[in-house]
Amino acid sequence: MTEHMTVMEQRAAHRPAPPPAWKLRTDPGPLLPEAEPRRVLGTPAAAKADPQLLRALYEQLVRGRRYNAQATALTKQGRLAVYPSSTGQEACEVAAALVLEEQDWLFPSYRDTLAAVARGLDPVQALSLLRGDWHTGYDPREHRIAPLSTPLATQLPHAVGLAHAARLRGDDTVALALVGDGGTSEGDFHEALNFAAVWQAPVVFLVQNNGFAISVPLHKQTAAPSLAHKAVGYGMPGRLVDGNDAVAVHQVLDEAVRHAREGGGPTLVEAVTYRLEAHTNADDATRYRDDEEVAAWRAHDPIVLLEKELTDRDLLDESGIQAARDAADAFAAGLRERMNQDAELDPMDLFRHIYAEQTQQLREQAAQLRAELEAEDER
Amino acid sequence: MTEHMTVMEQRAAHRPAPPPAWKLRTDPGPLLPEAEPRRVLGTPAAAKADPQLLRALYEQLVRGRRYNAQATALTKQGRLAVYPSSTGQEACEVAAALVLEEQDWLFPSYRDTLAAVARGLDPVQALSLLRGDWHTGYDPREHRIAPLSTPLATQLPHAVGLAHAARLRGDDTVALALVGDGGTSEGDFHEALNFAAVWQAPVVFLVQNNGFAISVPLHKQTAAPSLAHKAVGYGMPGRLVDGNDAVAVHQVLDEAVRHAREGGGPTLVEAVTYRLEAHTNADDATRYRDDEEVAAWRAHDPIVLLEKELTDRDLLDESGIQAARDAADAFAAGLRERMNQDAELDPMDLFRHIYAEQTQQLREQAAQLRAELEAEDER
Amino acid sequence: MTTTAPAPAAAAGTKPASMAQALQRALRDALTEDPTVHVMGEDVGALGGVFRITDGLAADFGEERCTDTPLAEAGILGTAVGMAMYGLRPVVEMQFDAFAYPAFEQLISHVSRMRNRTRGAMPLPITIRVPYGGGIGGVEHHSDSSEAYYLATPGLHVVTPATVADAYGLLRQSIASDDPVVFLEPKRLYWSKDVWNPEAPSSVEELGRAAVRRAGRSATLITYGPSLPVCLEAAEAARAEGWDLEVVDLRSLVPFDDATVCASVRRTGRAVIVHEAAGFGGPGGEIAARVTERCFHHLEAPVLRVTGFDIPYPPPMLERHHLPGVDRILDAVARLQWEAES
Amino acid sequence: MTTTAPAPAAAAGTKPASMAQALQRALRDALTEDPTVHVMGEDVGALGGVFRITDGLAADFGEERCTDTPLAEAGILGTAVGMAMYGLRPVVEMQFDAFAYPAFEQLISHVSRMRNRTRGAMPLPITIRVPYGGGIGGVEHHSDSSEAYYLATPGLHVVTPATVADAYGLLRQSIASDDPVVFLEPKRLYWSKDVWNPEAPSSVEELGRAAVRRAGRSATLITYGPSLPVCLEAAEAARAEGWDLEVVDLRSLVPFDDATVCASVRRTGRAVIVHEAAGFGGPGGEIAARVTERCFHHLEAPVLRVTGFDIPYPPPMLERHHLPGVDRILDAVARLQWEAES
Ligand SMILES: Cc1ncc(C[n+]2csc(CCOP(=O)(O)OP(=O)(O)O)c2C)c(N)n1
Ligand SMILES: Cc1ncc(C[n+]2csc(CCOP(=O)(O)OP(=O)(O)O)c2C)c(N)n1
Ligand SMILES: [Mg+2]
Ligand SMILES: [Mg+2]
Repeated sequence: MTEHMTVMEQRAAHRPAPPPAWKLRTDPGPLLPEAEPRRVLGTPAAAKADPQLLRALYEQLVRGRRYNAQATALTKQGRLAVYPSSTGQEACEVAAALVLEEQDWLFPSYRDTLAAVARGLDPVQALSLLRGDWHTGYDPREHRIAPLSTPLATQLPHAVGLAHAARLRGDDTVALALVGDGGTSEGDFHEALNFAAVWQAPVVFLVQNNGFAISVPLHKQTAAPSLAHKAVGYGMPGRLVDGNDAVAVHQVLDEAVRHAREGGGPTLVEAVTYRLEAHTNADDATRYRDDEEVAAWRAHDPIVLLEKELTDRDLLDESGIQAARDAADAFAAGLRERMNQDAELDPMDLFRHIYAEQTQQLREQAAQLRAELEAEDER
Repeated sequence: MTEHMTVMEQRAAHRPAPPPAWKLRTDPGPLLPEAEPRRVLGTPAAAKADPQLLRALYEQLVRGRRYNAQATALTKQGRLAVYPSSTGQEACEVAAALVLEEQDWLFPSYRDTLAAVARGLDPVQALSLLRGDWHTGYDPREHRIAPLSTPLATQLPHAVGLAHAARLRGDDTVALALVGDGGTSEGDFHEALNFAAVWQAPVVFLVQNNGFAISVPLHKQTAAPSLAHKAVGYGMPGRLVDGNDAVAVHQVLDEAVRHAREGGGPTLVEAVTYRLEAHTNADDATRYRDDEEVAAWRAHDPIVLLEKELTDRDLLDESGIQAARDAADAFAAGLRERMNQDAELDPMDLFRHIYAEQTQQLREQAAQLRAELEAEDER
Repeated sequence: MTTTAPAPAAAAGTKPASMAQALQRALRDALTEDPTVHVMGEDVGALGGVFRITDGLAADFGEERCTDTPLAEAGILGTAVGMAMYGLRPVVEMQFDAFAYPAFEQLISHVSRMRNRTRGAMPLPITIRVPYGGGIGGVEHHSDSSEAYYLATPGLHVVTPATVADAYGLLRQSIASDDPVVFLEPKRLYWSKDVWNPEAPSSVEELGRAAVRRAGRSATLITYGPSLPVCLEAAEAARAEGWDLEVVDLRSLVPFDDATVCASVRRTGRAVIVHEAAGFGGPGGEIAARVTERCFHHLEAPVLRVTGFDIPYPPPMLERHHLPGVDRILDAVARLQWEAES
Repeated sequence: MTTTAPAPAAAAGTKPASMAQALQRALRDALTEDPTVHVMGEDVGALGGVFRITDGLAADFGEERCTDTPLAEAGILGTAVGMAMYGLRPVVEMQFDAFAYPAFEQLISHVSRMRNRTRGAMPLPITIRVPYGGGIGGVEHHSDSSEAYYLATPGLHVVTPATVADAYGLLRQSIASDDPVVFLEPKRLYWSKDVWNPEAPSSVEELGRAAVRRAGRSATLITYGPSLPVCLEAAEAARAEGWDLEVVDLRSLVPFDDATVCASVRRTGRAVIVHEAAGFGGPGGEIAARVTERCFHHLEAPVLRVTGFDIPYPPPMLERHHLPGVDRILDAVARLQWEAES
C-alpha cells in the first residue's frame, strides 16, 4: 500500500488523530542516541571490518594529514589567502568521502577541502576559494560536490533540497552534509533538519564536534547532553561516534547512508573530534585553550589509532607505513609545485557569470575595466 | 560554591572533559517528556487544585470566549482590520496570564491578545494592532507585556534576552513566551531555545500546538514525536500538557515558572489544543479541515471541561455560571461600545517616534504632510 | 521598448480578468509545460495560498509539484536552492513582503551568487514570488515595499507587473529564466481587472524591458507595480493643468531599461519617479541618479521623487497619508521648474 | 559641519594609534562609565574578537559584560533586543559584514521599528558593530559592503568612521544614542594609524554630521569609511591636473548631512561620489539624487559615481580591479564637463 503512495501521501498517513486521542509517535526507532560515542578500533568489532577499507582509510588519513600540513605551509608562502586546517579531524573528512557512492553528493563546509580531495577532487581545484583565484574551482555537478560553504550551516538546506529533488526524480542519490558544532546553533541547521525529517529526504548530517567554534567552547554553544540528541526534536535517529576512530565514523555514516538510500529518511551523526591546529593560520589558539588539552587529544590521534589497529592485526608493516607516507609526500609535492605557479586570472571573469546573459549595464562596466587594463598595459 | 559563581562561571563548570573521557550530560532531569499530555480535570489530582484558582480560571475562560466572539464580530462591522481568534485555546491564553507574577513578562504572538487581556490589559489597547490605529496600543514596560509579535517566533529571542538581563540585574523576573506549532519551525525558535539553555535564562516557552499553521497540519510541520521533545536537543526539560485542560496548563506552567525563578533555567511546554475558528476572519478553514475534526474538538472544549469539574465538585452552580456569563457579556458590551467610537488619530504621529530626536529629513516630510492636511481641510 | 496601452482594446475572446487569475494561470501553464517546475511555500497547497494564487494547483498537479512547506522562510529558499542544484525549477512563494526577511541570508549569500561562484556551472533558476506593498489595510509587517534590498543584491532579476497581461507574461518569463528572479506582486492590484485573453495568454519577449503606458510630451512619470494606476490617474488629472504626462512602467527593476527611460526623459526634459517604498535609499535614488547621469543636458529640472515617507509602513488607519497619491504627484510635477530659472 | 584635517598636527601627548585601538578604547570607556553597556557576539571573549577589537574586555569586565554567544546572529541580535527592552545597552559584534545577514529579520522587523511601534515607549539603544568592506584579501563573504541594506531601513542610524579619532568619537556617541546604530567599521582601516591622543579621547558632539576633510574649489568628492584615504590620495594626485578637490567624509549615512554636502557642492558646482559598495542600488544613487534635487542649478555637470561594479565581491586575487582607486576617481573628475557644453 505505502509503496504506491507518493512521498507526501506517506507522510500524510502519519497524521496524528485529533488530540483527545492524541498519541506520541515513537516509531522512528530508539529516541535517544547511545550514551557513549561508538568506537570500533581496538575492539573485537574491528576484526569484522573489511581490511581493504581499513587500508584505504589509513592511506587517505596519512595523505590527508600531509595535505593539511602542505596547505598550511602554502599560507606562509602567501600562496593561499587562508587555510582552515582539518588536522586531527581527518578521520571524519576521509570517512565522509569514502562512504559515498558515485551518484551521491557531498556538501562540505569551508573547513572540508580534505573531504572533497579524499573524494577525488583535484586539490588545486578544491583550494580555489582559499587560494583566492575564484570562489569555487570546480564544477559541482561534475563531481557532485557542492561549493565549500562559508556562511555556516547555510549548506544544510541545500543538501536537503537536493536530496529531496533526487528522491522526487526517483534517483537513489544520498546527500551528505558536513557542519561544525558551532554551526548547529544557526537557525539554518534547525530548518534544514526539520525539512529533511518532514520530507523524509535521503540526507545525512555529519556534525564534526571539534569542541570549538573558533574560540568558543562547546559549553557556551549548547547545553544539550550531546549534539546527537538534537535529532530527537526532529524525529530522526541520532548517532554519536568517536570522530577520531575512522572505522567507527565510516560504519556509522555507512549505516545512515544506507538507511537514507532505502527511503528511511535522514540521520544526524555527531562525531566527537578535535582540531589540533588553530582555527586558521590567522588564529591564535593559545588565547582560548591550553597545551594540556591539545596534548590529551594528540594522544587520541586518528592516524595513530588506525595505524595501531592495522599493525596489531598485521595488516600493515613498516614498509606499508613508509609507502603511505611516500605517497602522501609525493601528493604534497605535486600540490606544492602546482600551487607555486601563479593562478591564471582573467579579470573579465568578474562580469561573465552574473547572469545567463550579460546585461547592458555589465557590458558597459566590463568595457570600462577592459579599457583600464589596456591603458595599464600601455604604460 | 556554585552560589558564588556568576551565571557564566556556573555554565563553564559544566564544561565536558576532552572526549577520550567524553561523557553525556544527562543531569538536567529525565530527558524525554512524558508520553501522554498531562491532564488534571476529571482526575483525582483535580481535587487538590485550589478552588479559588479554579473559579478564577473559569471566569476568565468564559470572559475570554466572549471576548473572542466580540472581537470577531467587530471585524464584520469593519471595526477591526483583522482578528485571529483564540476560540478553543482559551485555557492556554488564560493560564499563561494567571500564572505570572506582577514583575514577570509576557511575550505574546499575534494571536494572543486574550492572554494580554486576561493579564489585565485594557482590551482596546490590546487590540490597537488589529484595529489598525497604531502598532502597539500600550506601554510594554508599564504592563510587562511585549508588543504582539507578528513575525513568527521572532519574539522568542526577545524573551530570552529580557529574562537574561533581569537575571544579570538580580531581579527575580521570569519571561513567558507564546508561540504556535508552526512557529517552532522557524530558525528563531531554535536560536532562542539554545541561547536560553546556554544562559540558563529564566524563561518559559509555551507552544500552543493547535494542529495547524493556517492551513498546514502538524504532520507537514514536524516529524517529531511531540513538540515537547524538541527540548531534549537544547538540554532543557520538555513538558506535554492537554492544552484544553486549564488547570493542567496552569499547573505545568506554574512548575516551569517556579523552576525558572529558582535559577533552574528554561522549560519548553507544549500544550495540545485546537483553534475552533478559522485562522482569522479572512480565512476559509473548510479548505483544509473537515467538520468532523472540528466537532471532535468541540467535544473537548476547555470551558465545558472546567465547568463540569466545578459543578461536579459543587464549586459552581447555575447562578455562578450565569454570573460568569453576565460578567462576560458586560465586558463585551463595554468593549463593543468603545470600539465603535472612532479611534483618535494624529497623522503627525507617523514622524514622531522614528528616532529619539526627529531628524531634519523627517521634519521636512512632516511639514509636507502638515501642509497637505491643511490644504485638505481648507477644501 | 514596448508601447502598450494598459487595457488593450477588447479583441475577440478577451474578457476582464484579475491579476490574481493571470498569475494563477501562469503557474498552471508553467507546471503543465515543464515537469521540472515545482511550486512551494507556506499554505500553497489545500488553501491555495493566502491570496489564492496557487488555488487548485496541489489538487491538479499533486502535493509534490505544489508543496506546503514547514513554516520557515530560510528553509524554503534554502531547500529550493538545493532543488535547483539538482535541476528543478522551484517557484517559491513568500507569504508577505516582510516574511521574506528571514530568507535574506540564503538570498544574498547563495541565490544571487551561485552562478557566479561556480563560473556558470551551477545556475539557480528560482523564482521567488513576493506579494508586496500597501494599500490593503494590512497590519504591521503586511505592507512593506522591500524592493530596495533586492535592487542592492547583484545577481538577481527584480521584476514587478502592473497589468494583468504582464502578470502572466512576466511570471512565465521569470520562471523560464535561468537566473533567480524576485517577482514582486503588487498586493493591491491582485483584484484589479483588465481586459485579457486567457485563451491565448502570451509571455513577454524578454525580461528587462520597460513599457510606455501613456505617451506624453510635458514630463515623464517613471513608476512600476502598484503605483502605475496612480500615475495614470495623475496623468489624466494633469491634463486639466495643461500637462501632457508620459508614463513609463519599468516592469523590471533589474536589469534596468535605461534605453526606454532615457529616451522618454530626453524627449520630455522632465521626470518624476513614483514609488511606495521609502524614498531614502529606495529605488528612486538609483533611478534619478542614472537618468541624470545619462540625460543631464536634456533636463530642465532635477528629477524629482514622490515616494513613501522615510518611516516604517504605517498602521492601516494612517496608510493613506503615506502612500503617494495623485495630489502629491501633481505637486511634484508643478515643481519641475516650468518657468525657466537660472 | 565640522572641518577636520584627517591627521591633526601632533599636540602634546598625542601619538600614532590604530583605528582598532581607538575602537577598543571606546568600548572599554563605555563599559567603564555605564554599567548597562554589554558587549556580545561570537568570539568577543577570550579571543578578543577576530579583529581583536574586544581584546581584554572579558578579562577586565567579566564574561557577563563581554559575552561569547552561541553562533547564531539572529539569536545574538534578538536577545540583544530583549536585553535592551529591560534597560541594558547592548553592543553587538557581527563577525563580518556577510554574517550579519541572518540577523536581518530581527534588524528590519524589530530593531529599527520598536521605538515607533510603541510610540516611543520602548526605545532600543543597541549598537551593532559590523566590520565591512574589502581590500584585505578576504575570501568570499568576508568583504561585502552591505550599507545599502541598512540605508533602506528607516529607524536605524548608519555610522561609519574613516579616521582614528572618529572611530573613538563616533562609537562612543553611537553607544550613547538611544536609537539603534549600525556601526560600520572599515576593515582595511583597522590597522591604519593616525596621530591621536588616547589620554583625552573625545566623543563627537552628535551623530549625523559630515566633515570636510580637505577644502578645495574645483569639485567635491563625497565619500565615507574605507574610501576616504583613497579620495584624499586622489585629491593630492589631482593637483597635478590642476584640480583642487574638496573631500567630504559623510561619517553618518543616516541621518544624512544635507547641509554640509550641499554647501560644498554649491561652492564647487561639481561632485563625484565614491564608495566600494556596488553602484546599482547603492548609497551613491541616493546621495546623487538628493544632491541634484537640492543643488540642480549649481551643478555644471551631473553628479557622478565611482563605485564597486554591480557584481558580488570578487575573490582576493581580483579585488583590486573592483575597488574604486585613484585612477578611476580622476577619470570621473575628468568627465565633469570642464568645457561647458550644452
Ligand atoms: C553565518 C556565519 N557566521 C559567522 C561566521 C564566521 N565563522 C567562521 S568559522 C566560525 C566558527 C565555526 O565553528 P564550527 O561550526 O564549530 O566549525 P569549525 O570551525 O570548528 O570547523 C565562525 C564563527 C561564518 N562563517 N558564518
Ligand atoms: C515569519 C513569518 N512568516 C509567515 C507569517 C504568516 N503567518 C501568519 S500566522 C501563520 C501561521 C502560524 O501558525 P502557528 O505558529 O501554528 O500559530 P497559530 O496561527 O496556529 O496560532 C503564518 C504562516 C508570519 N506572520 N511570520
Ligand atoms: Mg567546531
Ligand atoms: Mg498553530
